[in-house]
Amino acid sequence: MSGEIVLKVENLSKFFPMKKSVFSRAKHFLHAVDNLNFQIEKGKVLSLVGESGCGKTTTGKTILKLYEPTGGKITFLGKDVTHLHEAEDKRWFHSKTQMIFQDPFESLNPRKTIFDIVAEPMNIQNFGTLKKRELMVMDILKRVGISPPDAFLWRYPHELSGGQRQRVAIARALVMKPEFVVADEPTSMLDVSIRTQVMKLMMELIKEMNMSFLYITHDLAVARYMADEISVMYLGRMVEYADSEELINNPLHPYTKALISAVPVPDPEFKRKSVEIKGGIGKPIDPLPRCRFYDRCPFAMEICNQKEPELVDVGQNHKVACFLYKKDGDTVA
Amino acid sequence: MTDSTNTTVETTEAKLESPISIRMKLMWRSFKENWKIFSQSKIGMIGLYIVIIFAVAGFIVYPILADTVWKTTSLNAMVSYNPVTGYDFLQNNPAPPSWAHLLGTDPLGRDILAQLLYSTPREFMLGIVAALITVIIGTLIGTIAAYFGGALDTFFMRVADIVLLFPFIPFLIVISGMMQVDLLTLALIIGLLSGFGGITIVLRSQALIVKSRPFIESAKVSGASDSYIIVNHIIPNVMPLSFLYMMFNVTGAIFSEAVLSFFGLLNIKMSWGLMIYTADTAGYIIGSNIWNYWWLWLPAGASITLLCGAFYFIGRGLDEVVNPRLRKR
Amino acid sequence: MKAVLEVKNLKMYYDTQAGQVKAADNISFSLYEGESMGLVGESGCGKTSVSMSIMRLLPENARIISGNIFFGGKDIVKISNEDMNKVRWAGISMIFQAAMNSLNPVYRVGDQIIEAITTHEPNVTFEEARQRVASLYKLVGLDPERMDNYPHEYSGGMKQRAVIAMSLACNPKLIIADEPTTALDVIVQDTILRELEKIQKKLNMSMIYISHDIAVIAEVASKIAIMYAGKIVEMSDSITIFKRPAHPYTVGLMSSFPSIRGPKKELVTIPGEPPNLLNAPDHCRFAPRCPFATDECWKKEPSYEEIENNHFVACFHPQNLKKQVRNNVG
Amino acid sequence: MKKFLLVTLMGIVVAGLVFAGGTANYAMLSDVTSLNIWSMLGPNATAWNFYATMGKYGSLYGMSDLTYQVVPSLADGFWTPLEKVTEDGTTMYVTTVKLLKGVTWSDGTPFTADDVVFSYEVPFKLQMPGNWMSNLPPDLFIKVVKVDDYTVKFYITHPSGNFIYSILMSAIVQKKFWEPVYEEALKQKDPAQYMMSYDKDLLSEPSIGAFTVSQWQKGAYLLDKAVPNYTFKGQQEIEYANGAVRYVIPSLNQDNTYYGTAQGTVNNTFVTGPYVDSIIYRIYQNQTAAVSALMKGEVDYILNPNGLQKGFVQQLQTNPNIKIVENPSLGFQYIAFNLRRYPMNNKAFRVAIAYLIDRDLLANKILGGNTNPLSSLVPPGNKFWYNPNLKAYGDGMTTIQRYQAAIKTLKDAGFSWLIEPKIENGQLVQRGQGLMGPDGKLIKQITMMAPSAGYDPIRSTAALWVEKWANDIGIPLYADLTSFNNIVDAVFNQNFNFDMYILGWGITIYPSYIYEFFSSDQNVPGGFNSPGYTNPDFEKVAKAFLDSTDMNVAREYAFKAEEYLNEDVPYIVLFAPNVIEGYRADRISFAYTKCLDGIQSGYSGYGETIYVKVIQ
Amino acid sequence: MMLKYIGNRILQIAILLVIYVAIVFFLLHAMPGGIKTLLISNPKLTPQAQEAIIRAFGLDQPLWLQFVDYMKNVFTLNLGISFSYYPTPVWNIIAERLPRTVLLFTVATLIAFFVGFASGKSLAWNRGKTTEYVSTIVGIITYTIFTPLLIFVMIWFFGSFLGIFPLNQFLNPDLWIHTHLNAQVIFLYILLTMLIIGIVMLVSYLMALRFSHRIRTRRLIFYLSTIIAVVFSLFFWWISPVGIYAADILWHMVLPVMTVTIISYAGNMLVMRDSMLETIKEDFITTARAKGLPDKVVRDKHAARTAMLPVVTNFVLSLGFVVSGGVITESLFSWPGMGMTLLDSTLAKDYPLAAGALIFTGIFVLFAHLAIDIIYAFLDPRIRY
Repeated sequence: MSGEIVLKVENLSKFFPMKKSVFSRAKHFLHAVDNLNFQIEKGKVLSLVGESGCGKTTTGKTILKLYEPTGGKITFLGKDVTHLHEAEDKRWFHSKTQMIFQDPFESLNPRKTIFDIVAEPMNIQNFGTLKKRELMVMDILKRVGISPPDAFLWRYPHELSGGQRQRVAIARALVMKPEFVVADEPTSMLDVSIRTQVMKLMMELIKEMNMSFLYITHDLAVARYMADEISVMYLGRMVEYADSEELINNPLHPYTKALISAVPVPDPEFKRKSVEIKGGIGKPIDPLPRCRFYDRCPFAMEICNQKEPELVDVGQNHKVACFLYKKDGDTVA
Repeated sequence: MTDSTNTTVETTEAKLESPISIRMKLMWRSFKENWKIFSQSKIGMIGLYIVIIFAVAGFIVYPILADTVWKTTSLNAMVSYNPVTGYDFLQNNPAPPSWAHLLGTDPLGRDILAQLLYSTPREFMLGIVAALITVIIGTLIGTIAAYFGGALDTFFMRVADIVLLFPFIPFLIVISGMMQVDLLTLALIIGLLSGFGGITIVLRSQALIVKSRPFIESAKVSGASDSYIIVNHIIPNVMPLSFLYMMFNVTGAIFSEAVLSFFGLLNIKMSWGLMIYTADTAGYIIGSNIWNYWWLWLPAGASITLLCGAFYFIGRGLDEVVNPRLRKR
Repeated sequence: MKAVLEVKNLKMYYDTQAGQVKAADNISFSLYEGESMGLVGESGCGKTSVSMSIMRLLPENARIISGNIFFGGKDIVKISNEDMNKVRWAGISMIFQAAMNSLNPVYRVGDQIIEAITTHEPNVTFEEARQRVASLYKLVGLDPERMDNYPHEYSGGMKQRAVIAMSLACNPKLIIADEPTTALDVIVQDTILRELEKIQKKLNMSMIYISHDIAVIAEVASKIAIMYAGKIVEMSDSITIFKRPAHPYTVGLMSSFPSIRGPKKELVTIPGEPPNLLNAPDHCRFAPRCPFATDECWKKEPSYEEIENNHFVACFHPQNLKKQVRNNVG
Repeated sequence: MKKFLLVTLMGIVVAGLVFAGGTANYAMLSDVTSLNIWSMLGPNATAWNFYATMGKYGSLYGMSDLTYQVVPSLADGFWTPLEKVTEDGTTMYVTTVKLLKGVTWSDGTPFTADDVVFSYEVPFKLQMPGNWMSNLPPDLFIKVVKVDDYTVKFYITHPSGNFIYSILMSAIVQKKFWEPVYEEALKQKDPAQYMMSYDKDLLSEPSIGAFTVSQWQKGAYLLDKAVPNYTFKGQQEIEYANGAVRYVIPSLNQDNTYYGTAQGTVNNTFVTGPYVDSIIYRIYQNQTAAVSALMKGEVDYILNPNGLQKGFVQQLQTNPNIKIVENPSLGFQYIAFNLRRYPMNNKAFRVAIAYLIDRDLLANKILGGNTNPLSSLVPPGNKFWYNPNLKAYGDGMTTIQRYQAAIKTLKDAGFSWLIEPKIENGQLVQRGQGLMGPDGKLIKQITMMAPSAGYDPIRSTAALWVEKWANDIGIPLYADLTSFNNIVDAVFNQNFNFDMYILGWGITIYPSYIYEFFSSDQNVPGGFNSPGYTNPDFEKVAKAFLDSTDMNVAREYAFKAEEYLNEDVPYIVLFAPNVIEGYRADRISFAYTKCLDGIQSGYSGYGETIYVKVIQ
Repeated sequence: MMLKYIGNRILQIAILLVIYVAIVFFLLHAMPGGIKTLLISNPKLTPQAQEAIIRAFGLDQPLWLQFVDYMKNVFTLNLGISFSYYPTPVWNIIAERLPRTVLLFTVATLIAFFVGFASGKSLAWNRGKTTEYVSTIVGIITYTIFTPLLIFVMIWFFGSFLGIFPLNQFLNPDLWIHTHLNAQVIFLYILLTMLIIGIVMLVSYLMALRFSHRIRTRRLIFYLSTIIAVVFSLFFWWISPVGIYAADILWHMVLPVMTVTIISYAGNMLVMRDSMLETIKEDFITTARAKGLPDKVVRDKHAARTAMLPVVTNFVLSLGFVVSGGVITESLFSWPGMGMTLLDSTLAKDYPLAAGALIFTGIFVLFAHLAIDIIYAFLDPRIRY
């Protein structure tokens, strides 16, 4: 697996202060993203999987500068983009990156026409003439399956169905042919039959435009379908990382195992055996220096309570952060 | 769009019209849609009709009448007089409605209808100027406070708290009692006071909702600046609410003016409140006089109530456009 | 076996300004004691309308045009609201789609459950009711101490459990669970589904699960009805549905799910979008999206027929025996 | 300033006189500010204070009931002529006043010279602000010295009419009650303040008058009770047609006649009461409420310095039990010119405007009879001081004649027009435009400030008419209807920053204002001489008027001074509003209702509580 | 926690008050004219007398010194000396009039709140019926009617036409002249009685919560103790020699209270209606119905109780305006309270008094806010301090 590395994230952290009022300094921090490392190659899709509150969305938004990272380094196309100060750099970065949001009902401004929505990235970047923008909008709309595009150009989002709206959102994200796109659960709000259409469409476009994708989802099955690599997150930490088929077929981390076993199977005759884990997910506010899964882990050990496990490569590009494993797949216990 | 470059997609280009005409059509269309919703609200329509009637009376009928029937043509002081300020010698005043004075005259011999009509555009001016100031301030501060948050937000919200604390009418009374307040100043004061008060809080919370919606982040991801987002995304989305509050503020401003005039605190030539003040201080709103001299206070009082009510009605009608949750299914 | 609930030719329409919405059209099914049934369909297909018709909790502009719903021998379409109040919760209770919002924020959770008990069983003292709630809490895996908390002090999963506990409060014969796990994370969803299944077995209740997720239904329901555009298009026991889906929609639905088991497969998509139920057409409502549609499908609506034992389909071209088609698709 | 105490009039004992009882109910439109005499007469003395509380106090001299002549009240006869004396190198004038013997306070204490000395010493020594300061002008008053228990001597700096009308009419309080307070006050940092805010036992302060305040429910009512041992009860005041006034005080065995001999036709005979047990002054916060109360019979009479408006009168007339009386007010409304500015400094210009103003038309027709046309500074009702020979510009002319006279005046003075006003067949056919001064330059807009209709519809209407008349003959006059405060601010605070304005004065019987409004020593920022009128001849005459203590002499000078003013028109007096009042004729009766400034007037005693009878 | 919260709120209120007082002070001092104009309009005052007054009022000091003094004095209730009631301290005047306003408006706003709450509730519940239209229209008319107009008609109808209620004043002098009682004391006693009844209601509510879990028993405890408190205080007033005077004041209050109620109930009603309409659509209402609760219980216990929260918020926001309306009501009914004081002092250019009245109106509103904040915290369990 070699190719141009589009995005490299090193030790990325994002803490949110828990403040009561503007007058008091924050004493507690929510460790939404804690020491994250990964990279995405050109044309590849990495999927971040985890339960709600695990920090996957924060990761995506931090990379795209919606949040200022607390620590770490983000390299995009070989350039350090952790902190962008120059207007020119910002312009460059924002024209090369994009995001697709979960809710097609909310991510389109209801007061703008489809044309305005799709052309907005170009307007903001002052890209091309109006004429050129129109043509590009028409073009991308056609490619996302909104046809005929000129019939939709001057409509408002509320006149469109959910599937169409998500297509428009995709069109908007892709109109400037970005290098890198964060897709935050883009299909979770869609109906089953539409969801498949949109997923297929995205797959096609990724191939066609050779983009890199960070695909955020809570659904492992969707991740498996969409992504080349999957990374599982738990309470702000990455617990496991592998190529998608490897991860699905050979999960190592107890949490990943639980996650996979909990996915219902559309087969009434199939009886899953689920991994029993205790309790529910909490919030990583000022977490103790220990494995964050410690409280729920059925295999918790003494060491898990003492320090945080590092992400170790157990071979075949499969990394896991658990004291049960050492390098190259050796099992400790 | 002036330069037409060669394009590859002729078919679509042929269908493209100039953006301005498209925008106009879009505006017209969304107006029509909102109108459809609005027109289903009986209350809103009643309000609109009343406002239109008053507007026609004040802005069209009055100038015409002032220029024709009420025009001071003769140089003889006994016959010619300004109906708003002048005196009709030909009868005992106040006189009940007659053909010469459709709504009668007041104790100073002035034509009630003329006073009523003369005041109408001024009431509109006052209401709309005050409401505009309020809404502009409220929208700007509300959105800015919501968008940037932090100390700025806290500051403006505390200011709003204080303004809300102010007993509004007493405060206006004190101000207008102490300094010379004319209509424009009053509009300014009312606009400023209510602009920094409740409306800011309402618009801020609305702006906070808009701010948290993904399309804001969507724009940010595309590199949009703060001002771009405020102007292009947040303001257009709080605008309907602003507009709604503008209607309620018109009501408030007209009402406040009427109250202040009613206490004789304003430095103005004529207004509906002043008409009632005149009737009241001259002793016509007491006991059986109330109905014997109804024309002295009823037209003016009804006008205040109707116009205030009308804007309020429109506000409630608009509420159904702006807040779909109130709509009837 | 005795039918707990029998729905016969239920038609429930909404009157809107734009026209009539046929939210539930000619729905028939029966549910037996201890049976759990899944009602599957996409959003707007009328599955919630069916459950609301059963509970008689319809908005003002909704009307039950015709049909009967027999519960406990009575046609609950026809009884008075007061009588219906006695049926509600004591006979049929419900787990709502949005558990987050189905608890009143200003009352303690325990009190809200006790309210249900004391309303239907006025002789139960408060202490008894509290005892009962405590045991219900244990049953659904909640700490009884949390009874006196307010809803906002619960997490999403806990609220869902509390809502389940509430639905069990009056020992109903039938529970309708409307998307009971939709907003939950997958692990919580799993545990809750398991618990529901366990409780249902234990108390031998009948259940109707409503969901858009056929996988979830497959886990818990013994009988599945597939709804499309206000109609039940296919119904049978769950194994039959999965092994021999007859309606093209069912077929499509099942193959459009990415699965985590087995080899990675290409997804099959159903083209187009679900129709608007406003002024629904006279022909087969799936015809525009159906790969097997013929002229016949565009002319009239297919009738709802039993094509094999206990397997009902509304389609002119049932796919039940064409195994190769299923294999191709699946 | 209101002359407060005129109560103590004398009369002959009428044997077997029956004093009826009962309670009279008066309406007031505002609460009194205090029951403390020092404060009541303080900087914000209100009419309401006087109405309800002044029945308690006395003064050395007062005025006769309907003829408004100075007569002794607590004094025994008139003061001796002023004598010039020199003490410690200062020249002073001194006079002796004898006090009535046998007068007692309501607590039985006799009234003596000590009370008088104390009453003058306290406000003067403590520099009490407000009316005290004008009652005892520091540049005039020096001291009062007790000669014996019933004789005092007054020392003043120079002879002045104000000595009579201010100093000799100042209120007398009881020394016994106030002395301890005064002593305590002297120990304070601000003794005056202490005196004025003293509020203990005020209800038990002894009264020398017919009534004493016995209850004050703040915001609701005051209860005045008749004093049982009122010294002057049952006295008679007899006013003769020849101007003489005779007072017979049976309890003191006094029978005095002033201003002539007691013979000829008797115009009026008043027998002093009180005829009622008590009077309740009910406080209504506005006129509407008070009138409603009168209609309902809750009150018998409304005390109101401004009188009733037309509408109230019409409402009251629907009740046959209510009697309406109408009297001219003591005051006038006027236009003032700023003689410091051009063209107002041109006499012809002022005269032209004076010609234009048709008072009769304004007062009777336009303002609907609510006002009396008035052209002199002294209203005719003030019989002694009124100059009947004064003739205003344009008296008796029609509107057109006035136009013509004004145009002629202007032309004669060298004014010209771009377009001259034209009058044909008694009709104005062409308005004047572009008035040019004698220098040939166009006259810029002249602003006349007037109260807005909100404050006073009458004056604002008048202003608009004056504007119209002036504009008709081409004078670029603009009536700026603005707030009352604005006018006062521009005129008095901003160093006479105005062209013209309309305001009004409430005035006094003794017309000392003739001097004050136009004298050069008031022609300073904040002074009363707002027109900036300077005329040495006038000054001389006016000063002489003020310094005369013989009122007949003073009157001669006053008439002369008025003539100067009438000629030069620094003011154009417009009209005096009417005071219209109503009372329940079925419940009470007054001794008289035809008097200057109405029944409520200070000059006839606030509805003359001592004459009021309740009809039973 | 509650105490800490109240403490915090009081601290906040103190800060707000300082700012408020500063604004009032500087605004009034920025006004043109002022005392000097006032003095000059009195032609009989000598320059010496004027100077004496200026000195007495400290008007010769620099503005900031005046402000510091003023600020110090406000917190010791020393609001200076009234110009128009010279030399009465402003605080004395306010102490005399504040109870009148507090009584009138507490009674009126409470009635208006409950009338608005109850009618809004039934409006929303009976949506689409004729009664809804009628009461909405009546409500909107009373809400938008020009207040003086309504008062004129009220006065005419009840005073002149029917003649059943006293129109003016707050007591009947014919009755009061036989006593030496100060009406202010009676006002305070009435307020005290109301406060005691309120505390009894609150305590009994809390006790009921603790003692029983049955709604019926709770209600019984609550109503019983309330009735006992009311009956007891009525009895107390009955046997007390001053009861008749209190009754007289209350009798005079009927018409103003009616008017204020009519003016301000509609606002609460309309907000309650909207809030209720929204609440009805909430899922927990569907749950409540599904539970088979009787309609009335769903309406009162679930819908109205929850819908009440925005109404209370609106009530807080409208308090300032209710007090504003007081100026009109008090003036036209000759009810010499704070509103009238404010108007009169303004017209008389008595700015120490105007400022004092404004400040105390503000304090009244502030403490009403505080009270409602605390009530709100009781009503909404989501709010914790």
